[in-house]
Amino acid sequence: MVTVIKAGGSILQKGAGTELMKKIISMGSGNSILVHGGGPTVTSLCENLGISPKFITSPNGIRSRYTDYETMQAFIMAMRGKINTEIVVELQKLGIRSVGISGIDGPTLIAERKGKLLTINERGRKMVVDGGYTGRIIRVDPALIFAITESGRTPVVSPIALSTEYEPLNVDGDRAAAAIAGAVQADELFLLTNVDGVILDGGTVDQIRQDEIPGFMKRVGSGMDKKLMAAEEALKGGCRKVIIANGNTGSPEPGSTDHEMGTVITA
Amino acid sequence: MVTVIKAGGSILQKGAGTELMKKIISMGSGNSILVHGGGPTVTSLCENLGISPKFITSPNGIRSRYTDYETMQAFIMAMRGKINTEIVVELQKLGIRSVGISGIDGPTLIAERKGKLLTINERGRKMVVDGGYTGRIIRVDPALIFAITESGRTPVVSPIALSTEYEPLNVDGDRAAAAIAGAVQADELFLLTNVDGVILDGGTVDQIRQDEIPGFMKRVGSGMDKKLMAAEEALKGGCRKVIIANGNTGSPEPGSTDHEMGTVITA
Amino acid sequence: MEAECEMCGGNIAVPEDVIQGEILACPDCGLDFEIQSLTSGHISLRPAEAIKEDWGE
Amino acid sequence: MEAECEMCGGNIAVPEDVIQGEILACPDCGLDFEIQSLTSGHISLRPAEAIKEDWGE
Ligand SMILES: [Zn+2]
Ligand SMILES: [Zn+2]
Repeated sequence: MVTVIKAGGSILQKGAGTELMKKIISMGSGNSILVHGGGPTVTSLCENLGISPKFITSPNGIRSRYTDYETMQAFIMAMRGKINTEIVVELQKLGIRSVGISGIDGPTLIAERKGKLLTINERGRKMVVDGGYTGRIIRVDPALIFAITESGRTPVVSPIALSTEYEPLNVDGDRAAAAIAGAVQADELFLLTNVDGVILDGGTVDQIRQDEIPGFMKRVGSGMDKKLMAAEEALKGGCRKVIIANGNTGSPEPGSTDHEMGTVITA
Repeated sequence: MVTVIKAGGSILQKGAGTELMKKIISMGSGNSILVHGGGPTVTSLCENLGISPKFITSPNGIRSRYTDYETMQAFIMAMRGKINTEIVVELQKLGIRSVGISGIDGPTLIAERKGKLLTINERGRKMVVDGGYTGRIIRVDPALIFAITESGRTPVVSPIALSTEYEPLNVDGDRAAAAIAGAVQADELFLLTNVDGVILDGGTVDQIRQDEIPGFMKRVGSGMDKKLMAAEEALKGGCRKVIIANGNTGSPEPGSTDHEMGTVITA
Repeated sequence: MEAECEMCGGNIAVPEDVIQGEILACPDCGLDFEIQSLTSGHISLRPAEAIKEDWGE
Repeated sequence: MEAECEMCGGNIAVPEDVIQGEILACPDCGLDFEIQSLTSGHISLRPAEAIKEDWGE
């Protein structure tokens, strides 16, 4: 039974950390892999360093954070230095032997730097900009993760990949967890979020089949569509089940057949 | 043949990095363990974050850096986030599969928080202060290091330990390398520095026997006495040979029987 | 300023304050061009078709 | 201000601007005391022997 869990960077602050930790404990060391996100630590470190956040706007008006070189340096320090270490310390405190890695270590996650991005500049005109230090995972080598789990320890993975040009790249945490879940042929992938699962017409969807994902993607908001995309990638890669659930409220039991909370997605 | 190498945090900047990397390559992945120091990155990150360095003065006038909680947070980000990642990326670029860890991971290095320290305050009066986030290694568990080397990868270790109370502690890099060299029963430990070895009366000492270390410690300056203390700890722990050499000028060949440069210390 | 579309020969209007990286469309054939370089009044354009619109990752 | 040495009963002179953590030695028996707390004129001392002088690590 191998379980991959993706949780936000604030899991330790919210008390949800404890629920998550309990789940990991219940699985025993060496059977779970935790992938964490960033959260407010990255933003506040950037602020403290005087790095102002950069944003770019897509032609259809979507504004998103832009990772330039300076931001990437701060991102590594916050993500790999601070957040990852705090989670590992917290797990050790609970008796769960754990090891912090990023996708650079091993190397485990190989990514392709994004090409140019089409944006709208301040003058309202279309413009291409360099993709920045953000990447798309193209390959996972699970050898290091297996070496760690086989030694009875839990890998805690920061979503940073090594580019084909040997640069550190910021990668999406959900997609990184999905790629890992596929590569290790995980029994289940938990994508923990702050809502109770896939919400449609005010209710939580209990079950989704892989072939229904494209249909759902059009009907859910941005954020959840990314999780569905990750779910699809994990299933295609060989993960057997994906559960999108609320990380703040506890309850989805790893390994249980009946998931009372959250949305279960299977092939 | 297992070799432990301790190098300063600036190894990548000085070009000596390349010499060091060549040595690691020549040993093949999985046969060497690199322990790195901090260097100017820690200081400059603290400055950028507006954390002013704290110093304390011992009753006999020695001034040293004091690691309070705030400084420790910056230390982790700089050491574990930035420096460690940069070294791992550099090694991967050269085809050496490597994995960044700190002593917290595993856990590998267990330390005891230093007790109170006796200092002289601004008014010239003796005073005790809390030991801060600095520790003394009391135990090494080499299991994670072995898991990494057995997978054919080179561990790159940040000198941060887990305290018995589950706090991250700053530990001395030379002493950390020595403790690891003992725990893995290394064939040799290289302590790279910016001088050609143990210097006495203007010349480099070629050979020192373990029982001569206490005598030398009184005759060398501060800095080198710490390296000799580390050498003694490594030999006592079971490491077979310690070489103190200049990391900036190349040459000591790992595994060679005749060390033309540096000071060789054996039992 | 104006530039000539390499596809259809149409006239592409170039704003005075254009900067490198901006995209201009040919009013005749609709092809997008990226401002590749700007040196003392000389504008170099290249077709911008290959640029992916990649968001949400 | 003065304090009494718990070892020999000697008088230990206490500077007006003393702060918590400072070490005062008894002039008679030489024992070191640490200022453990300072509350409105009341000074609490404890023997400071156990404090290691630990440097260079
Ligand atoms: Zn045209
Ligand atoms: Zn007395």
